[in-house]
Amino acid sequence: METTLKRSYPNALGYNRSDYLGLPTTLCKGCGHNSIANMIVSACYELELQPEKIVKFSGIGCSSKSTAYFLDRSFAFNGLHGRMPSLAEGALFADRTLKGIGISGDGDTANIGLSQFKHLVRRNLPMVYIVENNGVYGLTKGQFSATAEKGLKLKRQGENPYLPVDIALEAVAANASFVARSFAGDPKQVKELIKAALSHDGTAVLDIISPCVTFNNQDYSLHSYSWGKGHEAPLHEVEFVMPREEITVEDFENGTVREVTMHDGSVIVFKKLERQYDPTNRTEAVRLLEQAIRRNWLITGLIYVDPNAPTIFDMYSMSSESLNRIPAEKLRPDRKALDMINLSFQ
Amino acid sequence: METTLKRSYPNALGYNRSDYLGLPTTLCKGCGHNSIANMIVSACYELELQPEKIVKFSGIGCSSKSTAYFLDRSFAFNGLHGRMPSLAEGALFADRTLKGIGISGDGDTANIGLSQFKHLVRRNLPMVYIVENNGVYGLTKGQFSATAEKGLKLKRQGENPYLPVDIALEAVAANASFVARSFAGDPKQVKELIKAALSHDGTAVLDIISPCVTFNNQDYSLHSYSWGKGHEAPLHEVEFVMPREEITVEDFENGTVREVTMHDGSVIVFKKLERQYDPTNRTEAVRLLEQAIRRNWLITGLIYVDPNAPTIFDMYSMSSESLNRIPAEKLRPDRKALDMINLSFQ
Amino acid sequence: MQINDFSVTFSTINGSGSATANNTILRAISKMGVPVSARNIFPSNIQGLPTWYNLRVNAAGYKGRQEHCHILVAMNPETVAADLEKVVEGGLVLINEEILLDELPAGMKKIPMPVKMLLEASKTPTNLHIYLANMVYVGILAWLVGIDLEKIEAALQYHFDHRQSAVEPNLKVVKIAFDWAHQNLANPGDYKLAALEHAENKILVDGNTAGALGALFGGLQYAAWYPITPATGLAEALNEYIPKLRTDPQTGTTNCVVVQAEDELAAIGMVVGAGWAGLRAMTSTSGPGLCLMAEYLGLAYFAEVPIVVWDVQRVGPSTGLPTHTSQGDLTFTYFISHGDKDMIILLPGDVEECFEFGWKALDIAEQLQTPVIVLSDLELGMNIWEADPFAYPDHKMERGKVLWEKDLETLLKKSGQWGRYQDIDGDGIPYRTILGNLHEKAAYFTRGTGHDEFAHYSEENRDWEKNLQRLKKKVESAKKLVPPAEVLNEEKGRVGLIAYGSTKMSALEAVAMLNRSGRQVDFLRIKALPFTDEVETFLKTHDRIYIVEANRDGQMRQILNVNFPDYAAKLRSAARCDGLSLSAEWIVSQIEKMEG
Amino acid sequence: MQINDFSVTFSTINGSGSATANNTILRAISKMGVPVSARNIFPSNIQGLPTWYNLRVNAAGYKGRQEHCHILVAMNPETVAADLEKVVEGGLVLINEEILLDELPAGMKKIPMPVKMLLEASKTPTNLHIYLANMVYVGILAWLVGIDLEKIEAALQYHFDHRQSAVEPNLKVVKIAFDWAHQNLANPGDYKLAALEHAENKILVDGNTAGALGALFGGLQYAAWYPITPATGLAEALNEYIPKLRTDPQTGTTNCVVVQAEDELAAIGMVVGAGWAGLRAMTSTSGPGLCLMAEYLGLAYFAEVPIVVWDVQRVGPSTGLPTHTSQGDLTFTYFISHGDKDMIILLPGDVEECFEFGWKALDIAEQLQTPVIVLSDLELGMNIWEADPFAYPDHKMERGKVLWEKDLETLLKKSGQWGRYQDIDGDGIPYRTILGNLHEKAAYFTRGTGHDEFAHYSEENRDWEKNLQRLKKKVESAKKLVPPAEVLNEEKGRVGLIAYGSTKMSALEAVAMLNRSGRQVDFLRIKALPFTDEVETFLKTHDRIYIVEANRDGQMRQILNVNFPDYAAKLRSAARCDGLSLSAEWIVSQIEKMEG
Ligand SMILES: Cc1ncc(C[n+]2csc(CCOP(=O)(O)OP(=O)(O)O)c2C)c(N)n1
Ligand SMILES: Cc1ncc(C[n+]2csc(CCOP(=O)(O)OP(=O)(O)O)c2C)c(N)n1
Ligand code: SF4
Ligand code: SF4
Ligand SMILES: [Mg+2]
Ligand SMILES: [Mg+2]
Repeated sequence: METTLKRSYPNALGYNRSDYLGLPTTLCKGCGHNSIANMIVSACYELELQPEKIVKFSGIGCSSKSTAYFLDRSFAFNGLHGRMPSLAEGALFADRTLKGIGISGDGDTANIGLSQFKHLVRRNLPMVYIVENNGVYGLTKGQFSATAEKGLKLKRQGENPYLPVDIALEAVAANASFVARSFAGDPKQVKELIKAALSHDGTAVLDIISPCVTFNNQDYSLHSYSWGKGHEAPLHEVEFVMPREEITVEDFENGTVREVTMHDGSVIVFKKLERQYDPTNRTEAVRLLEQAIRRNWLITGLIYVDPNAPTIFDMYSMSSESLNRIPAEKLRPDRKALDMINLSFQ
Repeated sequence: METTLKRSYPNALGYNRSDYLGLPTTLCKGCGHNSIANMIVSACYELELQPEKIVKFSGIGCSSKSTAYFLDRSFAFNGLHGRMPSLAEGALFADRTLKGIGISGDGDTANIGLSQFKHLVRRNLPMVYIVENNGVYGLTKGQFSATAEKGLKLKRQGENPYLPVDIALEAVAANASFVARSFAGDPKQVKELIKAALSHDGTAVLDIISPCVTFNNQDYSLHSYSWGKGHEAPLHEVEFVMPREEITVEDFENGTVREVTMHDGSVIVFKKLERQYDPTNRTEAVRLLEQAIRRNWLITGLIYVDPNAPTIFDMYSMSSESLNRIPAEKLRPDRKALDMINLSFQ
Repeated sequence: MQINDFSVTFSTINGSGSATANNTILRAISKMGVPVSARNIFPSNIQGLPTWYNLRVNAAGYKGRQEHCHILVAMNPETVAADLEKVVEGGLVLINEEILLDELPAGMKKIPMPVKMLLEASKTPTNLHIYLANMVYVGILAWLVGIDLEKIEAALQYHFDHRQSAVEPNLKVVKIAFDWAHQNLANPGDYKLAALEHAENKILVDGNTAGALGALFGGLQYAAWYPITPATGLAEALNEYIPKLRTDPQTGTTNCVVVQAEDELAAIGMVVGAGWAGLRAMTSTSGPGLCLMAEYLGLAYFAEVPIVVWDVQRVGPSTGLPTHTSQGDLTFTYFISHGDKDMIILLPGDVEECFEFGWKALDIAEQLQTPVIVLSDLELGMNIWEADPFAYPDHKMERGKVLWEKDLETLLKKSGQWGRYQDIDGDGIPYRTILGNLHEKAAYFTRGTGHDEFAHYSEENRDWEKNLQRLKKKVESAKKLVPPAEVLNEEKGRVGLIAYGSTKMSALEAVAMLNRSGRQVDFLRIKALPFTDEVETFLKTHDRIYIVEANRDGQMRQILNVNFPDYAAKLRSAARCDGLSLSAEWIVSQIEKMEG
Repeated sequence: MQINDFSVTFSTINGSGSATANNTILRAISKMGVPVSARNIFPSNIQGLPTWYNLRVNAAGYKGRQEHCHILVAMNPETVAADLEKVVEGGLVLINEEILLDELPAGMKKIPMPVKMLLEASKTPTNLHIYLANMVYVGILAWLVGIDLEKIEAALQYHFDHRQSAVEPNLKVVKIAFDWAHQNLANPGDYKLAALEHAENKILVDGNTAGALGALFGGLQYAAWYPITPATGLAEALNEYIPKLRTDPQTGTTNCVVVQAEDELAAIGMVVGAGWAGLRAMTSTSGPGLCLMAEYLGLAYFAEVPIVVWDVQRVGPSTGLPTHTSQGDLTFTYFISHGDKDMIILLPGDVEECFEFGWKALDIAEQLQTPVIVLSDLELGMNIWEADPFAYPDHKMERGKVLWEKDLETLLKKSGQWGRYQDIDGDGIPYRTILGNLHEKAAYFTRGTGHDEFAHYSEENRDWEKNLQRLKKKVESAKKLVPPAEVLNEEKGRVGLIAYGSTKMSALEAVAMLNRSGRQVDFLRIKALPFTDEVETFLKTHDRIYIVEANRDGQMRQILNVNFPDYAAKLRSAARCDGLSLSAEWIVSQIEKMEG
């Protein structure tokens, strides 16, 4: 794909790609998380978002650190281990015109944060939730996370005795409205899925296999680069098309094409590969994930989407003003209101 | 079924049913939890278990209180809200000859306790885990729990805006080895499933709809007696047969019969109803649950079972002695061992 | 004869609807202008267990719990024997005549109530009798002590929101019982009410509702909570009043959001997120929930996020007695979360202050950019108290040092730079921007790890120390913002008594009793931590100081010891925790014992 | 010339394998019989950021951190400028010659190291050069200060477990560098080692491993944990040693289980379950994890469940500086969980005590039936210390008041009854049965809610109060069980200095320095809370007492104030928290300032 190259000049909003950069990474060289951070930069640049209109959230872990390594011009809150979802659930009410991007790790999401993750998804808070999934605790130096496969061997830890938690299946079970899986070794797909996720009006869960080169990159490990490369089974080729762009079917010479129109008018275009897969069918999604588990497939692509599921914001009749800009006068009821209240207690 | 009546004399171990009773309940009259407590009494009596060989665990809630209302001769630990699983994960290592019964509520399990619940299931700790599911917080007087259906209306709470958590689906997604659903209004089925659960070598999850007559028993509510009675869709008739009992197929005059042999040699006999359902097929189980959600069925019966899944105990090579009876001499290594250690640091 | 000075205990069973009867009596007496107070003693259970309601009439306005009652209304056969032990000599016992009772202790007078007969006589629908039964004692008590039937009617109208279908049968039973008593009993006349003129119309309200209203008048914008007794009422009151107070009647849109979280870990996380994003944010909980908030409170302190946490205390440790009151969370709250930190704590002493601190807490949190914890308790929070009408906030909303686009531009023009954690004003409080601020210099990175003045990640030892020392300065700034301690009398060299929170009620009475008995005692009420200057002055000027509180370990005394080592040796503890609020009698007895 | 008294700072980049080189030097010096200590200063990061290793040689055995070093080994160009600021006048700077450096500060001597050239000369495989680079400074330093090459070889053999394929290339580089230095440099001879005879063979071990071993020799049966720096090593050491120490060589079965929990809420829950079920149980964590344990700790206290919690402290509040040391969790731990409660806290001061308290904590917990928290810190836990060989427990395992079937039968025969919470012996400690006990009277119901002596549910005020007062008695019983404070000199009327935990190291040196300078200072080291009698005596007998600790707020002083109001006015705080352990110099400067 040439898109990245083609656009290396200011985007429609006048921002250069460099306006989306973060600080230099302090993660290990070759860490999957770095390549995801790069793709977030590219996706935001290509989507022509204003950096100040994005808010970043994260928990604790190498993955969660990486919010510092993209979008330096965006607000960010690096919260507590496993408890980023609740932060976002509070903060994003303050200004609904902002887009939230949350970065978590597999330990952060599937161990200590499982409950907050699932309840976030259930509430369908509009934000992108990326799990940088390496099957291991990177920052604390190589313990098993709940997504580690049974039988994985790690230095100092021995052999993992448990079946893994499947983050995508967990998301679907919790009534997620957007669930995708990708692989840091496939940056183009990662980028297109991030773009789609950013345009989704609801919680968009991206489970991205992101190898930890320091603690879990053995060839046989299900979270390594080489295993991922050998076993990736893309459901489709994905291309994200912005509302005002034209869909150029030329990009997809061969194969049939399917489109899903998102809430904001953008379109996700799927070029079908061998498999016939409909990402708007939840029963299908559940079955596919169940199969993938049994057969050790690294299914990637958009697994499930419902562009019109009600969000948590739909449950409140809030004014369209940014809540955090409402002036004090409007927030404090007047004296008469208090008189009435006092009267009602007499 | 006459079984209960037939056996109202001392069981093979010489215990009367009254030996399995607890204190008089202080729950509301008509509360579903009371009827489940009664069925636990019956199941243990009929299974001829020694009361001292059972350990009870619970969290906090009306449901969790009910561990006091059965098996007064068993040890019990009423722990913290949502965190009974971890208690059991510690305690049951102490003596593997004991059987654990955990009682939880839907708030206890699906809200504050979701993470502990799922990780318990994933570890497959041998114990019975009963969720007395009423869609509401009883003890704190009627707030929505995460299993409350979307649109449910409760006094002081308004209308529930979220899709419910499906405890059985969550259990299956977490690789549970035994998942059943039942309805407190169907005591016979509850009892047979409890017996099956008690014989399972692994975590046996029982999601029992148990109406809260005080706060959530409106006819339209999915957790009420009348809705349950109108919508129960049993997968099969279940009968539990102890290892040394003979299977009398007469009990099942009509219809075909299927059997699953449990780890301890006992047999669960299913009399098929209309539906053809195989509870040993996980893909089927996932599909069924997904369907039941879409179609508002109160599916009851044994949804999934794998009698031979490895348990957490299989992961440790522990001696067969009760761990908590090992004498001090065996626990403290000798002086020579320390000398060696000291040497190794020089 | 005791006029306007006696107490009544109603002994009933929970789930039997006695709350309606009890509240009716409370409101009717209040409407007579006679100062009255009451507390509910109830089990952690939904239905079928013993419950008590202790009502006190006191012309002088004292509201503390009393160890004994003058009148017992006995409706629960299970507890009547024990209940009788609490009745004073010469007391009256109104008893459902179906309760079999051997004999009353000497000196008590028994007044049997033919509940069943009167209900039947009332010709009210039988299916309602279970609820109406309690109206029998309302009627008989009204006759006995002289409660205006008119006021009772008014109270019922209030209670049932003028639904006559409900008011009528209730009132009917009251009247029938009243008439029956009038005709069949001789009124001993020992305890009597006499209507008074109140200066103002008193209101009746519980502390949880008061706190919620205070927050709503304080411009609260975001609350997240998880149900827990005795704090639940606070969040439920928010839900109740948002449509009335914070919703635009034209558009139907609201500017205050309440989220029921999946647990307290999430509730506090949500609130920290909201507070960080510039919303006035709070949560409410009780001890067990507070435990789960420890880690996020540390982050809020360190990341300087304004939030308010209400802890409505119940008896701990652990699940404890969830429906009984205590002041046992003070030291935990003061030292909550690992590492060095300082928590600002407000200690409301009555429902008026629940309202007042409800809005002030939000101001203080935003001014200091730090968590503020309001320690209420079950006593205050779940009981309905007579109070002066809530006073409209006497001060404009203080939003603290917030920089929007223009402010930031101005600052940058002036100073050339802005650092999120720079102490520009020397008060330890930095300036903050808020998300949504589109100025290209506005964004900063918030974290729980070390950082420099410009919010950049730093593990430099000097950066860490400097930052933590600056944070410590906020304690001094806080002293100027929190409600000052209240001093009642102060004369050098006398004995001092210190109380706080709901214990104020009995402490005030104890001081009066001690003074009457010839021991001159001065009184100081602490309303907040950090301690304001009055506290040190009080400690300095008194020889012996008793700290009165409803916990086992004397937790306020412990914190005073920490802060005032020079006076620590003068402090004495009168502390107790058994699930009941302290009585003035007990306080006096403790002080007399220690004073010798 | 300074013999056996100097310090070296190694400035490197993490992930570059410098730990091998540094530990080799430490071990080699130790093997020469010269007292040596070292601390690692490292970032919260996996690869590529600056790391320091401060090594100190001191014939007198002092191990405290020093503010300056005599020799700098500079391998990191990023930090060299700042590193130089810490070198004493006349210090030596070993610097990778590839690092460009303008000029050294006056008085320092530069020794450039041709790292690349020497590696090439070594003919070792190029792909290993990145790791072997550090061996260059090992060789040159060995030449400079006189480390036996033989001891270096022995240290490398130890480090690589006698894998010659690893030992050889490393040793080769060391030797080449040594020889090169010998041939090409003039040895300034300022700082020198001279081999000594140690009385005994010292061991080298980190506090986390020591704690784990102590627990294993204490009969630990169940541990649950969640990874967190700096506590991770403790659980990982359990995993490492269980096969060696607690596994039956015949059957291969083990009697100690370690579970990695999903988080700290679960870890503590598991441990409470295990402790309740009669297993010796513990967990290990650091500040953030401790926050999540608050609620279960309250339950364990109230339900009287013996458990041990290791908190290996790092800098808080919040995520803080996860790889830097502090003593900041003391007050939080002391007051942890809502309501009134008492936590038993052990404060090991060196690795020997990590081992000792490792087994003692389990005894004390079971004897008292209550949680015991061991407060270690990163300084102790993650650094490798020279120590005396671990002493075998001098006391049999104490399992406390446990009733198995026969015991219960005997008790029942004697007393006719047994109540789980009866205070039979008057020490506040009841008798407990354990699940699996098949006696039909053995079972009882454990809960966090109120109960009577027979473990029956109770909301009775008297039951609650009585029970909590009995629990308070355990504090007195605890004083007889916890390790007593250690007193070094005690003379009436002098100045006292109090320290605890790892701060002991510098405090001892500070006391010596003060005494040398003519100020007579006595020393007390606190090893546990509640305070043992020595503490009160010490406070009583001294006029002014300085409490030295590595936190901002002077937390031990705060707790002393709470417990000893009569002496509170005599206490002074010398407290500091910047992520580094305190140096003796700093302590002395503080005391001199305050003494005037
Ligand atoms: C409450 C709490 N417990 C433990 C930790 C320590 N900790 C930091 S990161 C981490 C695991 C990170 O693993 P993961 O989320 O998979 O991220 P990765 O480093 O692999 O990207 C842990 C356990 C913490 N910060 N807070
Ligand atoms: C940490 C904590 N938060 C809140 C509570 C208060 N609480 C007690 S029971 C309960 C909900 C119980 O609901 P559920 O589990 O559904 O049980 P039910 O009463 O409906 O049977 C809550 C929130 C508590 N005990 N602990
Ligand atoms: S340790 Fe692993 S997860 Fe962490 S930065 Fe390095 S490669 Fe990435
Ligand atoms: S409140 Fe509901 S759940 Fe609780 S005891 Fe009553 S009926 Fe049962
Ligand atoms: Mg990971
Ligand atoms: Mg429920």
